[in-house]
Amino acid sequence: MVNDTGQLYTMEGVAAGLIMLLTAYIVISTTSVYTPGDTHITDMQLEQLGSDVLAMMDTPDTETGVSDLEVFVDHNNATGFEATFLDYCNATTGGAVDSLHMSATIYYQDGDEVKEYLFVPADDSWTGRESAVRATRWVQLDERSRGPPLDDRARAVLVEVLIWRD
Amino acid sequence: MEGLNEEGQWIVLMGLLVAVAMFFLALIVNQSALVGQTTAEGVLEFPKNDIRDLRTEIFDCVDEFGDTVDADVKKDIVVISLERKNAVVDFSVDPEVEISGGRWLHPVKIHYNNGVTVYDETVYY
Amino acid sequence: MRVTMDNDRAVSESIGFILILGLVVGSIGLVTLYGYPVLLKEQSTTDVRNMERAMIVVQNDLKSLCYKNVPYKETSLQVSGGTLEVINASSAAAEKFRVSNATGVVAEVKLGRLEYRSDRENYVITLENGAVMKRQADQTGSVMLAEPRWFYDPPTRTFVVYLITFNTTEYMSKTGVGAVKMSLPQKVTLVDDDPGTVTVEYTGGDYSTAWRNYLTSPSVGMAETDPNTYENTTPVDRLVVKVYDVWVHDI
Amino acid sequence: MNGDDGLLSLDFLAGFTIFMVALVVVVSMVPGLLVGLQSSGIDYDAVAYRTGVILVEDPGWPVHPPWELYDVYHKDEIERMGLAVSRDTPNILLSTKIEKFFNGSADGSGFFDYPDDYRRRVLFGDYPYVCNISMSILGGPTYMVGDARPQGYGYIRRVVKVKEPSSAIIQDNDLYRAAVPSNRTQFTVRLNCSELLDPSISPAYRIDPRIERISVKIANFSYYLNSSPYATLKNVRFHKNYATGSLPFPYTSISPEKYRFQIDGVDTTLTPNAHVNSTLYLMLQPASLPIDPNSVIDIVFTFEEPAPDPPRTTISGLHLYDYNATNVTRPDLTFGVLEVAVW
Repeated sequence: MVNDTGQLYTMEGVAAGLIMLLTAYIVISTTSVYTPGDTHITDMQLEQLGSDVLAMMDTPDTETGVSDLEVFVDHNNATGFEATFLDYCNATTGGAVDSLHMSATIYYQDGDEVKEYLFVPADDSWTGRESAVRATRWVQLDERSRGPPLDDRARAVLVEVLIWRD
Repeated sequence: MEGLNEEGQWIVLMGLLVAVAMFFLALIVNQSALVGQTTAEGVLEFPKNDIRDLRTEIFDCVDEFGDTVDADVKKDIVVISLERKNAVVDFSVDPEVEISGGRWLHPVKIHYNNGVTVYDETVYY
Repeated sequence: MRVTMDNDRAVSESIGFILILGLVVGSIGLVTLYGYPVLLKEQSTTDVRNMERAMIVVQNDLKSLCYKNVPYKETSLQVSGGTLEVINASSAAAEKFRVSNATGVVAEVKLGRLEYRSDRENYVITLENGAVMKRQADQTGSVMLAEPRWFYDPPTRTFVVYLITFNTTEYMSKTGVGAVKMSLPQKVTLVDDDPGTVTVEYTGGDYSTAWRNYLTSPSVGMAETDPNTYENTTPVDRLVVKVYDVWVHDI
Repeated sequence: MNGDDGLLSLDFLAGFTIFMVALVVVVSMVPGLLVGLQSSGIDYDAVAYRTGVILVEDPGWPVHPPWELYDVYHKDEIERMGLAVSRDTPNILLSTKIEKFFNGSADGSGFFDYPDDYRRRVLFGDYPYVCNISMSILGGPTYMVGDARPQGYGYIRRVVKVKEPSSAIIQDNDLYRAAVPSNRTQFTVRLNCSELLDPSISPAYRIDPRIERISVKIANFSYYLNSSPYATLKNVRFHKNYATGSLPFPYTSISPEKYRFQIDGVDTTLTPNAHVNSTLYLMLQPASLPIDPNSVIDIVFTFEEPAPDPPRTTISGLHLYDYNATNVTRPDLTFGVLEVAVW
């Protein structure tokens, strides 16, 4: 008599446990909530940073000065451009250096066609499968003897920078 | 007997209760699975930086050419915008007019449309 | 109540046990009979809605590739309650857009698409030419959930058409967790400065209703002249057709 | 019956334990079920982005007078703290706004109270967000306000340029040496506001005494001494629109919130009647003088020797505080980076 009741208590515990586990299994197997990881947040942050950096490179330090960006593009100074860009976009307030990489291309118009030339090539960290973003900036070049590919006329060119994190 | 009736029951009943609660929870979770467009997508979609950049570039043009903007440069901007930025851009610079304060400025009309955002502005520069 | 009588005990025990067992078995039965089907139905609806959402995320990636010139994009998503597959632009099942001006055909492109078919509900969700659309299998109707970016710009009278094709090297389909990996190796821009009447023709069928509603909407502003053939109602000074060849590496 | 009780409780314990173990397992599974609904991480990033935009692209509110000039008694009138020089110059920040903004602490020792003032004026929203905002200027100071960052927070980084105030340094300039020195001589520094506030000059490079410090330094005063080790500075006065009477000002007391005046590196009032050997330095805080866009402000240094003494200085003349680079030094915009973390 006493033994019987005892067993029943245990069985009830087992029954209750089984019911709950079964329900949990059914519930979990049927509710598949999977929101695709919001990669767009990092894209947004990088894009904003890239636009900021280009805008700041395009801001002359003095009222009468010429912006760094314009000088780099006008004189085809790719190393200067790359160094300044990476300096600006990798700087943090804590002193640590971020690990962003870039490549840059310049688009210009030549006889009704939009042509491009690689301004700053990508470094070794580029595999083609990075989650990259693009930031762009217009540069107004004055008329000046410049040599190919941009000829002498005054022109507007578009600098496009591809940014990715290592 | 009171042992069974008054104590054994509620273990099973509790199990049942938890199970039913989970069922309802599952229904609710299923209902609320869909979330709206995120802020990041909204920010990415809106071409704020593009429009600002375009304005700066047009002002640079006005600085350089005044109201007779070089046709080639204007074509540069229009064609490259369409090719690389997928935006239809148009702008015109009129001769200087006097505005309040005795300053003479160029009315600059800017039109931008990328299929999602249409931006029109007449700015005195 | 303190019970001291012995025979009470036996009676109460079996009745109590039967009662509890009955209650438990009964509720399990009820839940299985009514609750479980509701949950399943709810779940397949959720699967479809999740997939709508996932397709819109993939569409965002496509936007980055095409409109923002990003070379490569990848998004992980879960395909449940159905199958996701890529229909190659070169396959017979691919639908087709033909854009013509007054003198002839400007571009004729087989599109290809990314398609999700639900097992339980008869829904089909498709990403085709930059639009996310939904229809019920074996029915003619369809709706557009997210629009592509075709537009007519009134001040400059410019009409911009985007044609996006999906290409793969092999047949791909997926159930479960996967990553949609896409890249954009090339694009072509065709500009016509005096197109005259612009005609857009859609052939292939399944989504003709969705495309009709979109093309005749105010943002595009075309009119249907023949079945699935549309003409612009406002004069077009410049027709811009951009053709993007998107490669799907994996799903 | 009594023996029963003991046995029963042991079995009951076994049953109950199984129930509890099952419950714990089930409960631990449920949060995994709800994880898909959690989207606060996205929200934090959005708030960080918005805060970044307010700080970097907005000059704040009110604009006239700018919020950074409000004193502690009018702090409640500040509605929004933005650091941009003007609405038209996004990403170009004003150094005085930066100094004021980062003058905040949790213990009440700063101008702003963290986190309340920051929640109400930059973070916004009903949820009590916690933040860490930091900024560093190239070759300059690093500022920070807020708590230490925990694991997982919303983040944005903005790249900016910082505008520093201008200054006039007068050094060894022959123009200001009178051929015939006299016992009483005056040297004037003139700010012509209609010229300074010319709208054709971008706010990013403008000299605006209403929002920025003005400083005048006579670096090597001995150059103007008339064969004497010192000269006597009677006073410094401010005149508006060529009026003979001077503007009301605390000339006889040291008040750092209005101005700073040093003779040979020692702080003093504007009525010193003291000897000058090597340097004079005057710094006027923004908006300490009643300036409107058309006023002309003269800063007049009067040197006077007592009657029997010979003239001790040759300094005299008019120095224009204007956009001429030889008259006024305008520092280059400096690169800076601003980070916002919100959780």
